[in-house]
Amino acid sequence: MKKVYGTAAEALDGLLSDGMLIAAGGFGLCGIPELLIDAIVESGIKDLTVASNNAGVDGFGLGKLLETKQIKKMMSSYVGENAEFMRQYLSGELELEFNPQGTLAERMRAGGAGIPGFYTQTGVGTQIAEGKEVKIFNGKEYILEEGIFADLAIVKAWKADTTGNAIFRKTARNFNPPAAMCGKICVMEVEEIVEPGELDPDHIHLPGIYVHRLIKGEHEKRIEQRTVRQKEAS
Amino acid sequence: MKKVYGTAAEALDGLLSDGMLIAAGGFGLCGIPELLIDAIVESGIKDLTVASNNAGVDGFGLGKLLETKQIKKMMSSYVGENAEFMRQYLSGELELEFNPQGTLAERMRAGGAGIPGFYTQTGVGTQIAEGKEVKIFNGKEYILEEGIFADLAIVKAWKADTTGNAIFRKTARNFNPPAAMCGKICVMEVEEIVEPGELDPDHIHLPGIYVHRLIKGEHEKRIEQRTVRQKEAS
Amino acid sequence: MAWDRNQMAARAAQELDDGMYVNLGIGIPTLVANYVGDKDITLQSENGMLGMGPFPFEGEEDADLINAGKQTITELPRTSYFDSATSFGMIRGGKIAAAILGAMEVAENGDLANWMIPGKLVKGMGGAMDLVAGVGKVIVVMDHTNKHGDSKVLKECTLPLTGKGVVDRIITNLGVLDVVEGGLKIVECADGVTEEELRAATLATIV
Amino acid sequence: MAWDRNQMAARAAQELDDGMYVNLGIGIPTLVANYVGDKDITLQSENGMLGMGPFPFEGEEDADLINAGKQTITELPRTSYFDSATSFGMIRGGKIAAAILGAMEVAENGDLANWMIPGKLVKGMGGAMDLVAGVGKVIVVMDHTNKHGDSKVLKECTLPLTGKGVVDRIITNLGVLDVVEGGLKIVECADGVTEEELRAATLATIV
Repeated sequence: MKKVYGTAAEALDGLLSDGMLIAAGGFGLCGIPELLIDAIVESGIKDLTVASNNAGVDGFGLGKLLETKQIKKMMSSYVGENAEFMRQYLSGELELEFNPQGTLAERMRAGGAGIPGFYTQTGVGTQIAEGKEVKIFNGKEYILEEGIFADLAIVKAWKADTTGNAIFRKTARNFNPPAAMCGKICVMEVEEIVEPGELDPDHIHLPGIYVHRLIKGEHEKRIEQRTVRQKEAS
Repeated sequence: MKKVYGTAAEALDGLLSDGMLIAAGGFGLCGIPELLIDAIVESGIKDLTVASNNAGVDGFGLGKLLETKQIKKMMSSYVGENAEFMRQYLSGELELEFNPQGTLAERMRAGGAGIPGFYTQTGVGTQIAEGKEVKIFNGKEYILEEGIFADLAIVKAWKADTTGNAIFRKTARNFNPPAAMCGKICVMEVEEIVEPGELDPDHIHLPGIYVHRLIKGEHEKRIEQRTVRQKEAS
Repeated sequence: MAWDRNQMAARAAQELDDGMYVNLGIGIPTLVANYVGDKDITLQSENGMLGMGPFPFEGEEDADLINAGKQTITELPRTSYFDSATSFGMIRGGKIAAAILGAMEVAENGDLANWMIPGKLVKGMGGAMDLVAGVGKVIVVMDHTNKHGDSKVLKECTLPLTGKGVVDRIITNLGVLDVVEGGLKIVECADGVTEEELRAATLATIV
Repeated sequence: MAWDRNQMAARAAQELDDGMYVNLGIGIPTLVANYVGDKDITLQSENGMLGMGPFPFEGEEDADLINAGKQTITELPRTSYFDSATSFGMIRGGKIAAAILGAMEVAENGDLANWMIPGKLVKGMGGAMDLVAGVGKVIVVMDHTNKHGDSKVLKECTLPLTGKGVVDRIITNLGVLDVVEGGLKIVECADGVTEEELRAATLATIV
């Protein structure tokens, strides 16, 4: 069963359709599936719903899919770094479903774990709770949130073996595992592909069962906020 | 903040009380907190409810706590290896709440993740569903299962650093992370304690935030079913 | 004439396709692993492992490496380990393509009973309820009748259920049956077994 | 006279005890890390890290290592990384002892608003709603009044809420107030600020 493909376009071949729900990994610009996003821009599919914590920035990451207006709706927790997003949203061109960050991550994990709904205290008494079922456990109010079952997951890992077993690096892990889990099909881009046996089985972050197709590519890995400190004189 | 204690009894000091709910890691005899179980036997506390996938075997693991009749109720998925358990259960001395294995694991994880309830298809239409709330998602029936919030979690890892960051070895991981997460307090026994920085931060299975007290000890690690194959003549 | 345990396992192995992630139950299902041949099958052990290897050589047993039947096993190059919550997440989430399980009883509507005999046998369901609720395809492999000669393929289960309407295909020593609208459909008879013999040994409606 | 940003951060740092796992929000809360001194505090970054270190030296930035404010940071010997579902599991599960957050408005019943201004500012709540719902203690650090001089410590919030009844303590440039039964209680006044000045700048009921 070959999972390794040559290019992002090849890996996505036959998987894309208008109106589909895509879950994307990444936090800010960290750990985003750059190459797969570019290939989706190239494909021209439209009316997408995208579940992703952020919406990229103007001209990079999901920001590109916003510029081409291929996205109909975003499910996100924070979109503050994207002027084009703001413009489309305020003008009514784009739908936006705000999800608290933890609720979004848990909804993805739940979808992947066959859990259609769970209760959380997050958002009780706020706009987020409007229209949602409330239930009392131990005298406290909780709201029902539903699992996300995406048609396609696009994620980015550091290394994977050819069976799709993947490891992530530092905070680039973020939403990638839950996004991968909630996709009916998951396509992953990595910086390095190795043979089975080269990764320690105890250290796999995402088992290959969650990964259907795999590409290796060059990543820009743009930094959003470059903050540094000065070396003290020695 | 010192997390490392000398002995299991010292690590449990002040944490034990009659009638408490204890979540224990392990699957069969693999990855069980042997030393902490022994110390709880020694403590003499009683009327315990224990959430653990299995109940040990006669004379080892949780089987010891059954022999001393310190356990009032077990929450388990499989107790087939324990004659004393069966006797106490059939004679009505012991309560038993059967949980499907995945439901038990998810209930622990949910408790640890602040989720008081979630829906699952597991057990729909069976005895397990009796008395549980049913909800329809997308035309299918699901039942409500509740998070487990344990007073104390006892778990076993392979190695930990002094801040409690822990890694497990092979299938000895099993219920240990979810059990650790659902405890108000978690006490962990390990085979080796190292200094912070010796474990790769990308490879921590259970972050130290979940681990309140820590001991190193010698483990018997008994094998339940020793199965082998013959080396072919070469 | 009928299939023996190994022939049943070999027949069950035909259900598996290249690339599948599969969970094998205890007993005859375990033998299926011997018959997958060149197919690229990855076995899950629900206690937290994908890529289960064979039993270890004598002296190489590892107490930290067991399968769901608590037997010592080995790992493969493709192996990954994870915790029980993740393991059953992938089961409930439909990531496992098929489970091959034993049974005490199967009914014509796909009901499955394989976890307890009230008052007699109280071992627990282990991971069976999660598996039958979550995996893509549930294949039961069992003897067609019990040791008293009574059919285990029934109109309705008499024992407490493991899952309701969950079985897709039944492979017994007498043949292969599919759960379809209205009852069971004979897919094939075992070597030397006639359709009449298969029907006679079956209490379920055959359509 | 009143506290400046650094003095507010220093005051907030006094809330932290040895051994605590803490989440610091963006803005003044970030400065709190500079004032924890010898206390053994572990900082969580909710994008998937415990044990957040300082900014990197120039040239040592790592695109794979950022905090929740998307700033490049470093790791410590005690650091561990995990995914977002696990990260918010520990937040919702009450494992984080305290969160120190900024705010647009706080009300006397503990309501907090810090995520949007309808029609104007639509950035999103990020992890703030999860934090205020889940952590042990919510401490707000903010200027007592906005740039127009209006109090941000109100009887009722006017902006969409981040959480209902979630704030435990408010630290502003003018002093420290606790949310108690019936309103706010003055814990202390900032250097050179009188109780009268603090009351005058506060619209919330002070009990």
